[in-house]
Amino acid sequence: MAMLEVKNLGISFGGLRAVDGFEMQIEKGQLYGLIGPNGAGKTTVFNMLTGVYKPDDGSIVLDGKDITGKKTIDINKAGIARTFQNIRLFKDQSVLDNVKVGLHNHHTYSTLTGILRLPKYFKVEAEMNKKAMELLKVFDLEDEADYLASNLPYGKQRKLEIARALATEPKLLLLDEPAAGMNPNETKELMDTIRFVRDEFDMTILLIEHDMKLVSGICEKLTVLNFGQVLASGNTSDVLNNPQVIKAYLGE
Amino acid sequence: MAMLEIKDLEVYYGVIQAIKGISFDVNEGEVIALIGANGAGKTTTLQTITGMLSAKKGSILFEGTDITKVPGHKIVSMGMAHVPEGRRVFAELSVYENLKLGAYTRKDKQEIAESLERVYKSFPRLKERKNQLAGTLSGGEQQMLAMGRALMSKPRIILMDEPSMGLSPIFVEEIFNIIKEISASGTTVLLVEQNAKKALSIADRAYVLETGKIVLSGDAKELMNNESIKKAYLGE
Amino acid sequence: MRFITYLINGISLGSIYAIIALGYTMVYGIAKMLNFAHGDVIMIGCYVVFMTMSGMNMNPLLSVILAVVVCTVLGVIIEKVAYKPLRKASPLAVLITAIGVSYLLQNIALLIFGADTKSFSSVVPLQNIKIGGITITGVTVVAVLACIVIMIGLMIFIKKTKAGQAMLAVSEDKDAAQLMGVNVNGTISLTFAIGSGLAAIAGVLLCSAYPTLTPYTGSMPGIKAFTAAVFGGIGSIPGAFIGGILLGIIEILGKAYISSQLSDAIVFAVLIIVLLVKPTGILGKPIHEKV
Amino acid sequence: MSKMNLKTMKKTTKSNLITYAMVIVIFAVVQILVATGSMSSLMQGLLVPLCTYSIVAIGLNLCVGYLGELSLGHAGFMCVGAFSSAFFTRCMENSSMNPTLRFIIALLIGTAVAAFFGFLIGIPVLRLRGDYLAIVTLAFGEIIKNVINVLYVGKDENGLHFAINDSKSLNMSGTGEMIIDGAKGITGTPRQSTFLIGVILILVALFVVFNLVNSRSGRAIMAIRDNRIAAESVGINITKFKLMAFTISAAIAGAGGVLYAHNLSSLIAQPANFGYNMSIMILVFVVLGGMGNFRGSIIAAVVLTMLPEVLRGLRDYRMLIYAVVLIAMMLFNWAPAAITWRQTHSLKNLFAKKTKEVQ
Amino acid sequence: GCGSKEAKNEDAFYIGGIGPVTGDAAIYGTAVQNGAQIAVDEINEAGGINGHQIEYNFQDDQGDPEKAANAYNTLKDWGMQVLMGTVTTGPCVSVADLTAADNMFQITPSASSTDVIKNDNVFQVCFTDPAQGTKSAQYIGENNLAKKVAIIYNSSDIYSSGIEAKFVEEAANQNFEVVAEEAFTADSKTDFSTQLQKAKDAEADLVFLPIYYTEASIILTQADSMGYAPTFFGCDGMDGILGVKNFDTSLAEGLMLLTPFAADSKDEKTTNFVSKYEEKYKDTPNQFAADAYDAIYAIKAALEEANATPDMSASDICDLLKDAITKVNIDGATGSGMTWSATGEVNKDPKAVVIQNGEYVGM
Ligand SMILES: Nc1ncnc2c1ncn2[C@@H]1O[C@H](COP(=O)(O)OP(=O)(O)OP(=O)(O)O)[C@@H](O)[C@H]1O
Ligand SMILES: Nc1ncnc2c1ncn2[C@@H]1O[C@H](COP(=O)(O)OP(=O)(O)OP(=O)(O)O)[C@@H](O)[C@H]1O
Ligand SMILES: [Mg+2]
Ligand SMILES: [Mg+2]
Repeated sequence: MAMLEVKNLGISFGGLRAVDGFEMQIEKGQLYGLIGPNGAGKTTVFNMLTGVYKPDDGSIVLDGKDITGKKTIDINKAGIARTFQNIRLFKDQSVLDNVKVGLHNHHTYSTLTGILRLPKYFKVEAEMNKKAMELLKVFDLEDEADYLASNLPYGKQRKLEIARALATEPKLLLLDEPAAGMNPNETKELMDTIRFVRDEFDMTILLIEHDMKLVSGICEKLTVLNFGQVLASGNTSDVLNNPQVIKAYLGE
Repeated sequence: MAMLEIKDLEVYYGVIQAIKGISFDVNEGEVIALIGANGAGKTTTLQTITGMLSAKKGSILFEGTDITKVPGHKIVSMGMAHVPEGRRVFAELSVYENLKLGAYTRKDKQEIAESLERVYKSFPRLKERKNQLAGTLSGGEQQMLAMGRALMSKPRIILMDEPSMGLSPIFVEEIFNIIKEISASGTTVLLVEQNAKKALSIADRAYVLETGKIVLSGDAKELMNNESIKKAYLGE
Repeated sequence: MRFITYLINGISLGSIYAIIALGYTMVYGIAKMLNFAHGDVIMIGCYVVFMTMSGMNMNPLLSVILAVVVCTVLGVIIEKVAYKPLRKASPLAVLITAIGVSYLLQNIALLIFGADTKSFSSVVPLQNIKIGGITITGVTVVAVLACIVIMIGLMIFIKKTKAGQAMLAVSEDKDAAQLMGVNVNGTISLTFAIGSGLAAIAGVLLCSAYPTLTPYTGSMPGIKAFTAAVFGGIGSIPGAFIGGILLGIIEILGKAYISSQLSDAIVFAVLIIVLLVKPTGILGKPIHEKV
Repeated sequence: MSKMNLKTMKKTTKSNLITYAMVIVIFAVVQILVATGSMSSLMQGLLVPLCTYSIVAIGLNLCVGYLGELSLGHAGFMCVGAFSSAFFTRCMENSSMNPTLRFIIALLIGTAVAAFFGFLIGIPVLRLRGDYLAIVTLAFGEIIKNVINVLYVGKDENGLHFAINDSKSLNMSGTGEMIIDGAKGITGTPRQSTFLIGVILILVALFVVFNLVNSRSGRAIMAIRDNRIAAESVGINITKFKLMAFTISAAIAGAGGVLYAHNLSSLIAQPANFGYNMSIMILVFVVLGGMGNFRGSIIAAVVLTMLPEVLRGLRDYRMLIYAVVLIAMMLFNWAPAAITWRQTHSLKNLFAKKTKEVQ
Repeated sequence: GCGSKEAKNEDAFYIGGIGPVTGDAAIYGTAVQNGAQIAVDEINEAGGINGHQIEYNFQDDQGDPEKAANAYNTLKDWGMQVLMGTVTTGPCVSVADLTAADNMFQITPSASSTDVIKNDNVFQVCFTDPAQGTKSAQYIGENNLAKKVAIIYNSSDIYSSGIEAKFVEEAANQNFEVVAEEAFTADSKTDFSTQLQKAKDAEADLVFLPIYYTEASIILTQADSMGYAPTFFGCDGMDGILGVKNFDTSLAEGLMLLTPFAADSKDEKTTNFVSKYEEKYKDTPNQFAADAYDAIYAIKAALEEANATPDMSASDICDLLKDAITKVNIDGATGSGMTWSATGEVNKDPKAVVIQNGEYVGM
């Protein structure tokens, strides 16, 4: 069975049908791309997948479990983590702590344990530090571990957001325009990182991106959204050669 | 005389020096590209020119007038527009109200209406959504709005900070066409882009910024063929 | 019948809260700061009228105009000296500075005018209106009318004028507003000028209706008006109007029908309940945050 | 674990230790001054109030600095803490209970009652943002004050009697004794608060908040402050942690109230001591001392509580000068221009530390 | 003089005063500060107390118990030997606790709760609240002033709610009925339309106002504008209403009050005090000023009675004064033949006065 099965998903804002009859199937371990013109509804799909918006209709099934309309927290616990189109870091916390917040639900001790500094506190904190540093290393951020997140350059902030999402140990990782604002070299590096994450963590990844180099470089499958509806879907090369897609999205 | 002349500019954030003495100029009618890696100081430079930040040292001359100490809003009414990084649309106002604010410095209602039509023509999506709150637009739509809003002031020079960010490939083409059009209609353009290849392809000249200093400058087409540029910024 | 009398008293009190709240909301809505010194600007306005009218026998209208001018200038000066340097700092820092300014104004008034209570003579020459057994005071009529006129005036000003649009832009994003050619400092000064001018009018009506004046006269109505502004949805001009009137009515009816001892508790309890049901106040816009 | 990470831990730990040390050193110095008789009555009388306000400021700083919510009702929590504990103490006054034990129980009661009210008020916290929360907390404080002013509780051989509005309706027997007497509040509470107790409470409060903010829960609380949507997206239960932080913050304020109540024999609920003005005053300590900086809160609370007393020599002008100094300090500490000036002149200003880090 | 910096004057009595001169109750503290100053100046001019001058220092407490304790400690540092204060009850209770511990003689001009004089070192110049409440009810009953009485009082104020409670209690024994008990608080003390309306609806022919004149002046104005004209009856806090700047005194016509002091009294003590006060402070003194004035004279009389000297410690002086004050008998601005009982209460006669033609007239 597919890792993620989305059926007939739809949502309206006032009179605007932002997403309509959206379908998608992602297999475990896939690197999947969601592309489409500006305002097509890609971010809105992410928002429905993660419970930020409640879909008006349709269903979302993750790993056999129906998560339609659930709250963001529960969806995260069920196994979806994401990054945001406009970066949302915990700006006044250190880079390390940003990741440790991500580890929140998997390395626990009670508040009282924390206040009283019982032995468990030290044990779990040490685990968390180790785990967080491992994650930071993947993204080449270990040297900046004690910087304030807001002091990182843009590209590194995007990477940190991915690291934080990964820390929640998701089954499915959603990335919203991870390469936006990066120059070609940084984008190349990012592509390697995403591939590494997929292989190393055995992750399923769904990403939104306008950078065609990245999309064609790493995505195995694509779905194209246009005006809220699926325009095309399938293997990357097929989709990218689809005349309709070229007309609506790629140009020339 | 150059339209915009930057001389020995130095800018600080608190004690951190972001711009370490740069000089460059922009002639009337040119398209100038400013490229550089993340954190090189491109945004800082643009913000200093339009008075959002103040320079510690150096001077900025706009059409011969020293505007280094002139308050930001006056610089705008002198004919300079700025498409800021991060779009900065007025989220709680409608698309239409945002565009109207773009024409804040202008008086002639007739001309403003004409400009509005022109913007709507370049960005039909904005016309469709003219009553939508800007904050609810998609990322790309907001980028269009930021651009349209800047054009509403009918500037003689326009500063753009990564206008193609977050736009779909087809629209990236479109936006560069629009920039060309703007330039063709006589407006001077100072363009900051991550998409260096595209930027250089439409620019007349370019400057390369690295950690607050200009390290290279020259004809855009020549720079495009410069090996180190190719390697560092064009991803080849 | 009795109920109607209470209702009228409530509207009378409420309309004064509303005028103060309009000034509060205006400054909050545009400058995004809680100007806790607003109540004290009101007090200064009252002293100006008191001194010129009873001390120098000035014509009431002239005296009110003078108060408006003094408060407007005062508001602009306060903004320039105490708030402007903190434009880019945390809004809380500005809030605290506003409190400092509030203390300052109170203590200046204390030194100049003394602690003793001054009885304020009404500036409203209107006679009471009697309909059946119900009396409506002249001040009530003027306060309600003033309040409606000011509300409508402000709404038109903000919607229709260029300066109003500039205010909206400034309230959202000062840097971006500047990029539109808006004089941000000028706009904020204008906001303070209008807010403080309104404070003078509110003060004069407040003291005409409830005729005592001390250096602390402004602080409690200031807080109540702030509450009213939140009640109606802070930042919203019609909200401030509705919030003010409702607060006045609740206060009076609570006193009349529930308990005069617990009237403050009643007012605040209603406020909490309303906010629980409608977290952004009666007319407050929900916050749009696109993810 | 890498070196960097060790360094992080060390930095916060070091800063916390400095704060503990500061409190202890001050305590020691004060003890020496008192023992050698070189401390004025005024200063001696101020010791407990200074502790009280430091504690409440620490509590509020947790709410404002770490939870990122503006509360204008902490005087209300202080008030319930004060009244509930003094009530207990007065009830037990004639029993054979050991006074120290009684005080400890009073302390626990005051803290717990304040925590309970914090929890209650915390429920709207979940739904409201920013200034709306401020007004609800302000409203809460005012309600408490109003209710206490019309609350009558008496005790006689038949037990406790409660009434709202007047003491007659208590129907007490002749030998009964008023405990809470409306506007008169509670009088005759034994003055058990001492500087030592105050310092211990400060240390305990510091221990709680330091350990909280450097733990998993503390990070969750800060994550909510920094970006609610992102915090939700990584699976943080917003409701739970907001409530927790708010409740702890209220409890600490309640402990401050206990200290307050047992330092004066007259406990009344008035605008001056438990009104919104006091809440704002405590907020002043927090903001001036630096949001998120507990040491700063203590220093600001001490400086600003002492300032009007030290200025007594200026007579009529003292409150005026106080206001001017307050504005000047705010501008100096917070104005971006002043911060840059301080940075460039590398002035080591205790208050400014946190500000710099945040900027 | 201010603070400990000045060299101590060895041959003077150090008398301290405490009260609110800033904050909401500043008006009362200022009156006390000034009233006492007049007495101090008079005494010093006339050669002092047994030839010893008075050093007088007044400290602000903002009406807050905690600040009052600070003020007290400041005065102790200054060298205070006798305390005149504090002005309001709450702060006075907290300071009384401190003076008891230090054995410092304390006489309060105006804190009227019985809690204030629990300790044997504290004395009052004003009447206690219960006495005022009871006496007012008796006076109204005995003189058949009304059949139906409404009360408007400040439930957040100790003074006001204290009198109100006793008044209601005593009213049960009198021939009138209390038809409305309406309260207001420190936070809503500008609008009384509702309370008045309720009194009017209950057909009260007398409204008892155990409150300060600040609020009373609004009540009178609002009652007038709603066309309600019962008899108004106040206590000592009402005194001062004619002195409110710009107040339309015609509104106070017929207002009765039970007070020991009336600024318009023609007796020599009062006229002397009032004229000096008016000259110095450009203001008519009220009850608080007069109480403070008398308090200083009471201290003087007691010090003379005890033959105390400035070189004695505060505690020694206190021991002497506790006894001496019960033996003195002084004529002051607030009454003649004032004496004190060991419990701390003053014995003097309240005068019932009524305002006629803008003047207090004895009844
Ligand atoms: N809360 C909302 N209220 C009203 N309209 C909305 C809201 N959120 C999104 N929209 C509209 O829905 C459409 C889809 O938006 P969405 O953000 O999903 O686009 P997108 O595909 O991510 O585009 P981009 O590539 O530009 O980011 C847009 O037209 C947008 O204006
Ligand atoms: N508000 C700020 N406070 C402190 N330092 C800042 C601030 N804004 C920018 N900087 C620093 O100034 C330098 C230049 O930043 P700037 O934003 O101008 O770069 P840029 O070239 O526009 O980069 P990007 O491609 O990421 O937009 C960077 O090192 C950055 O970290
Ligand atoms: Mg998007
Ligand atoms: Mg930039």
